[in-house]
Amino acid sequence: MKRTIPLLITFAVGLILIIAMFIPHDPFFDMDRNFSIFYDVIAVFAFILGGGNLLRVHLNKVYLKRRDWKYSIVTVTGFFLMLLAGLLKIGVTEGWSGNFQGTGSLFKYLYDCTFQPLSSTMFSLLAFFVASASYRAFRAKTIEASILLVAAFVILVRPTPLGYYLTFWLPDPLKFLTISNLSTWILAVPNMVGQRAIMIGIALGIVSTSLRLILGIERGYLGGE
Amino acid sequence: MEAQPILTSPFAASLGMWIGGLLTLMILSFLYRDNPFYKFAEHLFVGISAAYWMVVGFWTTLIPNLIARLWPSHMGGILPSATANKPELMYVIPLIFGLLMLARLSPKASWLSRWAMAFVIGFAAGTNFTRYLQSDFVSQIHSSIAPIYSPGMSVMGTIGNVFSNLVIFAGLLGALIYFYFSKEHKGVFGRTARFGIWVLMAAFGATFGYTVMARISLLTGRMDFLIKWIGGIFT
Amino acid sequence: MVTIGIMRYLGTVIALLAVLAIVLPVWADEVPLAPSDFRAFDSPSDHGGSIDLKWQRSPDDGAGGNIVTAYEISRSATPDGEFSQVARPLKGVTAYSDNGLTDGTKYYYRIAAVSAGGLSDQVSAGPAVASQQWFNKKRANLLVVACILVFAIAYYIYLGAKGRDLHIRRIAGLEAVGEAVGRATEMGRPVLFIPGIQDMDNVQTVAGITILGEIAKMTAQYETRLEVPVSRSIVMSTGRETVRQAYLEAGRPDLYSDDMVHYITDEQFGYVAAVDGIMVRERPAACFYLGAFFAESLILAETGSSIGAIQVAGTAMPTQIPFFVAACDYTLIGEELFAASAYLSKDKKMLGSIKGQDAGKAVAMVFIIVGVVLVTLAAISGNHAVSRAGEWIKNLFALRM
Amino acid sequence: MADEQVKLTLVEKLGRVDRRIIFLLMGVAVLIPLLIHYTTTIPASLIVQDLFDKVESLPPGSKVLISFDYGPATEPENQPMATSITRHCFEKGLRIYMISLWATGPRQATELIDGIITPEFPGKVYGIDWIDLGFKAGGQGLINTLLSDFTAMYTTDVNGRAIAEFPMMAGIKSLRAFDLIYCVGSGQPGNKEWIQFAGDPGRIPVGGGTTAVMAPQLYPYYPKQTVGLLGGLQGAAEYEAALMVKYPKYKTMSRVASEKMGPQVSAHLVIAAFIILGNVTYLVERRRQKKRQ
Repeated sequence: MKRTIPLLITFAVGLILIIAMFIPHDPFFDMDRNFSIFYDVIAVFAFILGGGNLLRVHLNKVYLKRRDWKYSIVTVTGFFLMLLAGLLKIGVTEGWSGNFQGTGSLFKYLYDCTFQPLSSTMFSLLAFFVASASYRAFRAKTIEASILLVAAFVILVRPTPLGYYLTFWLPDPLKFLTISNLSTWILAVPNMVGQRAIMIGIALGIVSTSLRLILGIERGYLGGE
Repeated sequence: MEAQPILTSPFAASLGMWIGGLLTLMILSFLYRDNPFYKFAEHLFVGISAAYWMVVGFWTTLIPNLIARLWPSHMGGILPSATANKPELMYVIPLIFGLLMLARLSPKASWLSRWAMAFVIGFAAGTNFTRYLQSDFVSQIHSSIAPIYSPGMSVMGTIGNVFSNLVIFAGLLGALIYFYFSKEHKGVFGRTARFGIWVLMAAFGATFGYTVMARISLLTGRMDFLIKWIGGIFT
Repeated sequence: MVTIGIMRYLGTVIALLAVLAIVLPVWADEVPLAPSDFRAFDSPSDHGGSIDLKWQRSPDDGAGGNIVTAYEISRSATPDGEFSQVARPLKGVTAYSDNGLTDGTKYYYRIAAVSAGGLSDQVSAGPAVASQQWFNKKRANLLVVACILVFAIAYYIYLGAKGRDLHIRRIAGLEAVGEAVGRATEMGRPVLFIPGIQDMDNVQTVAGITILGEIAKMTAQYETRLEVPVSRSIVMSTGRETVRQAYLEAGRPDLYSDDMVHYITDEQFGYVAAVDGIMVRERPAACFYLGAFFAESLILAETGSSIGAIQVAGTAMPTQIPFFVAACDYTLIGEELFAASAYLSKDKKMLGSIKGQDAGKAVAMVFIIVGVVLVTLAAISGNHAVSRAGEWIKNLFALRM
Repeated sequence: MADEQVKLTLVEKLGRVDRRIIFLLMGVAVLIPLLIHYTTTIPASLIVQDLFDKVESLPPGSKVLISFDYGPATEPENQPMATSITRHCFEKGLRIYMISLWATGPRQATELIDGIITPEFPGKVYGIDWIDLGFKAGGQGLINTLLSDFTAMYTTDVNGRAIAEFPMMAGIKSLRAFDLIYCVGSGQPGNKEWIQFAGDPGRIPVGGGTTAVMAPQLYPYYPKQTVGLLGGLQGAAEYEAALMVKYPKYKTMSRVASEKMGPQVSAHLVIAAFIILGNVTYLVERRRQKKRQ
């Protein structure tokens, strides 16, 4: 009961979706279309678990006055502020049938002045991290590391004057070695092949893992009896 | 819009700019070290964003794809367009699975949530199987089958072209052999795999170098915002 | 206002007439000859609701008078009822799919060629009935490929189940897993595990969670603290089941607590901000990133490197592998991530499936080699038979939608 | 020995620079060019220069078709490309025909007309020097038709005026009438379709610009099937630079792409410098270690 039925469900759902790829007839076609919506709905129910867990962790911190408990108040306040603004459609002019993130709504305002800048600043940290990672990782320690270094360096200096002055003096028969031609070649040849091999490998890995799941061989996620 | 002038007023806009600007600086301060400002921004971000996605899930999935499909006639006030539809009883299934998911909240019934997880895993296996088989496996093999020599080019062009195509051909086989798990990488097999790794490394370097520009654009965007905000204070 | 409207209308008419007078002095009043061989039939290999139309071009389309500009297709539910226009394909086109129809209903079609001088005679076709098909013939080749792969993988799983000894080569990144957990134990610091930022509908996350089970067995044995922040609620649920089971199997259910696996937020960068915070405050000695990652990969790996943790990453996101390779100590590249769970579990059936993957790779390589050799020979020799053989192999892998 | 020790630690220090110093330099490298509105001049790479030279080689009165196959989402990258080619064509006395395979394209064309053509080239006459023919659906199918019969699809300009009114439309029977097709693209349909369905079958020179994301997929067409290509902001900036070298008056005019490239160039140089530093110190250290052994 605790393991057999779940394994049967996985088997049936996986098989139906694969069959639907080759049989465009109902009921398979219909199930294929509906299953992804089913999945979305289940994920929304799961939000209750996730959100509940987040609240429990932070309220616990506050209650027990653990390290950094004051910041947990910020999390909980932000959570409820956003949740109520969105669920109650505060500030939405068209009432309950209006767009919950329409212009003038509190939800959109909060999104614009907190979520958006926080998210894009976090994203922009990458500009700093690509620099520190390049400095640390691109060192010619082995042949492999040297190839990584050279490919990255050629592509990296391509848009700079340095890229131009490094190779502009090459005589005509060697012009194919200029940074700009070299970077074009690296992008079009080794880069393309590398991506292709990785994609073929990944596809096989995913097909095999999917099969293991459908056949119930890989079942760690189900827990014990 | 006229009924709610507060949030669209110039004051709200400039307040929003201040909040956004301060939060931007707080996140950037993490580059120096962890500090109370970063902790504040981080904790705020977590709370706000978790609720954001819950609200989005509620209004864009739960209401139109579950409630409105099961009880369309009751949707008048919220989703008027749905009221004319017939109820789709099939959507009792995700409702049941969704409720089973919540069985985790009770220790005794928590095993029931596995049924919902089993659906999710089956869905993952089925969709990924077909999607990757098509777009990654079959179509990549298709585009790999290309002639190494193509006639009608100049001598130099032909040499360059054949060289590139040989790199493509050998590199692909080498990299595939690198991913071959059944055999140790020794002898000819090992050398081919080594060439495969080189090609992979060149690809990694190229992707890394190529992405740098996009990342700096992001930072430029944030800096532009800060300049606009701070510049706005003084003018 | 009305006069202006009329004037403009007149102006357009005069301009049009002028065009006709200049450009088409000879053909101005001529109507084209009708298209021929007009057929209507149920669209093959589909989910119904669609009828395909085919015809031969009008003799005046691209040849003859060369005056055809388009074709006009109309449809009716009765042979002599009212026909309404459904499409106006351009000249030179000889096929059209009429969508949004009702299955089981008879439809009648008419087509005429259009020129500046007017419509040709109409040609009729039908009735045709749309229906659903039981097999998508366009994907027959895909079915063959799928069967080969499934058979190969299933065969080796079967061998594994029978107890056949299946050898798998050493995977460097995986040897490091035990080492990393060991070091965390020595230093008395926690182990951090990140199963990516995607939900359980991504097989990479499933693979990550399976590996989490193996790592949890080690942390249970060594009594090392394990911390698993996640960004999806369903991942939290499955992660907890997996870790609980691992602690049970390792004989330490007493050490397990639900708090090991905790949810943060679904938002990509909100999650990263929090994980960065956890890293600099709790200072884990070992960080594992195994699952599906996007741009956050480098933010995590660089922060992890700044606190001096041993880092093992693995993902099948081609765009993110380079960043893990650059910033982590060990990286499972693409397919290795999927092999990892089988490798670590040492389960015979799981190992068998890896052998099956290899068989699939061998098949792919054989087809690529034979295909490339054939099309190259064809390009050099210009031999028709060789060229056809090459195209045939290539078409085995063509996608027809 | 003592001397050696001090030097060694210096090299070691340079090999282990605190990441916060790197962060600081990166921040400065991006911020300063933005504050001082620094514009760089990047010498054009071959793939861009070839396209420039092609335009340069056309005699006055030649016909250039510009296809606006993008929308506001990629405007930062694409718009400067359209601006540069327009300036170049008018400097050379070429005729410009604007069309669009994207419904969002005409808006971008209007932006070009209002922002560049009207203020900078008041002497150029609509219908004689340039014309806006607007959007038509159909993608590659449209290109296919235009190749055999241009006037079947375009009977009026974007404002609905019959093309017979415009002198510059006389003699345009098919795409073959054009001396260059210049596609400013950002996806499908776009550069690839123009190459495959117009350039290749019609033997018409095709060039253009595209976003950085799309560019790697188009490199393989150069130089056989495309005259040249501007890849992303960088390609746009290179074209601006090439234009400026030939027509110095553009030194003082707005060069949008070049301005946006300022922070890019300085930040790239900082990263490159650190990579070099890391490798030099690594090699020196390794040599010393070997010596000691």
